[in-house]
Amino acid sequence: MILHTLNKSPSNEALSEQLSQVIQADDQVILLEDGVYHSLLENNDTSHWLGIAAHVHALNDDLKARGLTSNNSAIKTIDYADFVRLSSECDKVIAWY
Amino acid sequence: MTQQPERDAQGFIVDLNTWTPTLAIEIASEEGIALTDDHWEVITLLRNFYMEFSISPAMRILVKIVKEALGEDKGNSIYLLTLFPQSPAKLASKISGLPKPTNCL
Amino acid sequence: MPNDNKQKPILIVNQSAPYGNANAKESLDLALASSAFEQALSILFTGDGIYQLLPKQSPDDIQSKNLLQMLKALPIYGVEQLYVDQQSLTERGITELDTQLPIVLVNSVEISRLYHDAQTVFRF
Amino acid sequence: MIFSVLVLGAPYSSGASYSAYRFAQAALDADHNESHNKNHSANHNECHTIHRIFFYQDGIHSSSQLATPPQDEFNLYQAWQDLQSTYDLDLVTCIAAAVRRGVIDSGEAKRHNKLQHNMSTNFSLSGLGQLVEANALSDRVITFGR
Repeated sequence: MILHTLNKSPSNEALSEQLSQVIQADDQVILLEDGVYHSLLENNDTSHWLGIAAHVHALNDDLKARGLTSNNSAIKTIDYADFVRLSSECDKVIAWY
Repeated sequence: MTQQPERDAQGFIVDLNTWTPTLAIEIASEEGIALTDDHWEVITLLRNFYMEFSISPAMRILVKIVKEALGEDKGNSIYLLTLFPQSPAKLASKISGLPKPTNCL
Repeated sequence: MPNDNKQKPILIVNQSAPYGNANAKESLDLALASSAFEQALSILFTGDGIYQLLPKQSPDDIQSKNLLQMLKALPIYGVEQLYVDQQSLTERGITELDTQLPIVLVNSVEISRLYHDAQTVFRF
Repeated sequence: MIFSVLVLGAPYSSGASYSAYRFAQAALDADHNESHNKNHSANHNECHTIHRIFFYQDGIHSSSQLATPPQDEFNLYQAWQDLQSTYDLDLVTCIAAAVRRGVIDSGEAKRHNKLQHNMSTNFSLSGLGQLVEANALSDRVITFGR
């Protein structure tokens, strides 16, 4: 299981495409910085990482800062301690930026 | 003796185009080395490598280049240490008029 | 569990065009440093990174070092194959890459495998 | 678990340095609150160490001693220095990336004939080999990109 971190907004389509190419069904994603804007989207497309990932998390501090709340039930709100825990639970962490 | 081209605080020449074999002899003698044919073999290899790849090689690759061109007897760190004492890659590149190899400690 | 004896393969992903920023150069610096420590290393060129492999680069007049020339040293540093994303080539209409580079074209399944086989991925 | 952290973005220009700081802090806190978390994750002994934090590319700017944010803004530079002294962290700034961009310590200043130097003494300048070594000796490398 790979943990992917993503810190860019959905307008960076090339980045999302690259991530979608690599991600597998048991992988997890953490949205941080501008990556948290992805939480506004619903995407069940099975060729898009949002539709593939087993779990998608978003850093609460970064959501809050940008006026977002976690209305998207598919996305779990986490803090940095969870970030650390998820990093240790997965096999490796890949950063997308 | 003519005016030497500009050198940095560690003795490397600043403008790589100002290198000449005469300058190599002068830099080497500052380091207490009298250049022999064995030194020139290595200097030529280093300069050719830099011309081809724009990289000033650190020790491991220097050994590899020398080994490929001149064989096992010379392609080892002991031999290079006898020619260019203490820090062969750094010293050889200085005398050869190349940039200091990138620090990879 | 940490295991110091185990070789942990590194994957370096190049996704930036050369010269416009420092990514290509600083990626290469990491590749050369890894090889000095005899680390297992794979390099993948994808997206705009494939522009690094175009032939006939001569950046003298923009006062830059020739990155293509430096990439050609990679086999001497122990990197025998450069993986290139076939789809990125097609999307960018590129039909010709430098012939002196040891290029292996890869599809999306093979790219995914490169990521999954690596212990650590560095992207530039 | 042994972590190393790679920081690639400069403070203010990107969130990389701040996010990395928060991650490092949380990892070190998890270590301190080990007993606190016992019930939360029975199978995991939450004992984390940070082997090294490596600053590369624009990330090297985090080690500048001269940066002075206004009083009403968070001083990330100071925060890194404090975190370093509290936990005796190994904060390493890539020498090739830093000297190019004008962040140097007293040793490099001497070597390059510069009258000033500006690197915080909480950081050390070293080669990319320190990143390669950190990767080999850590369970995970966590990258914070621009």
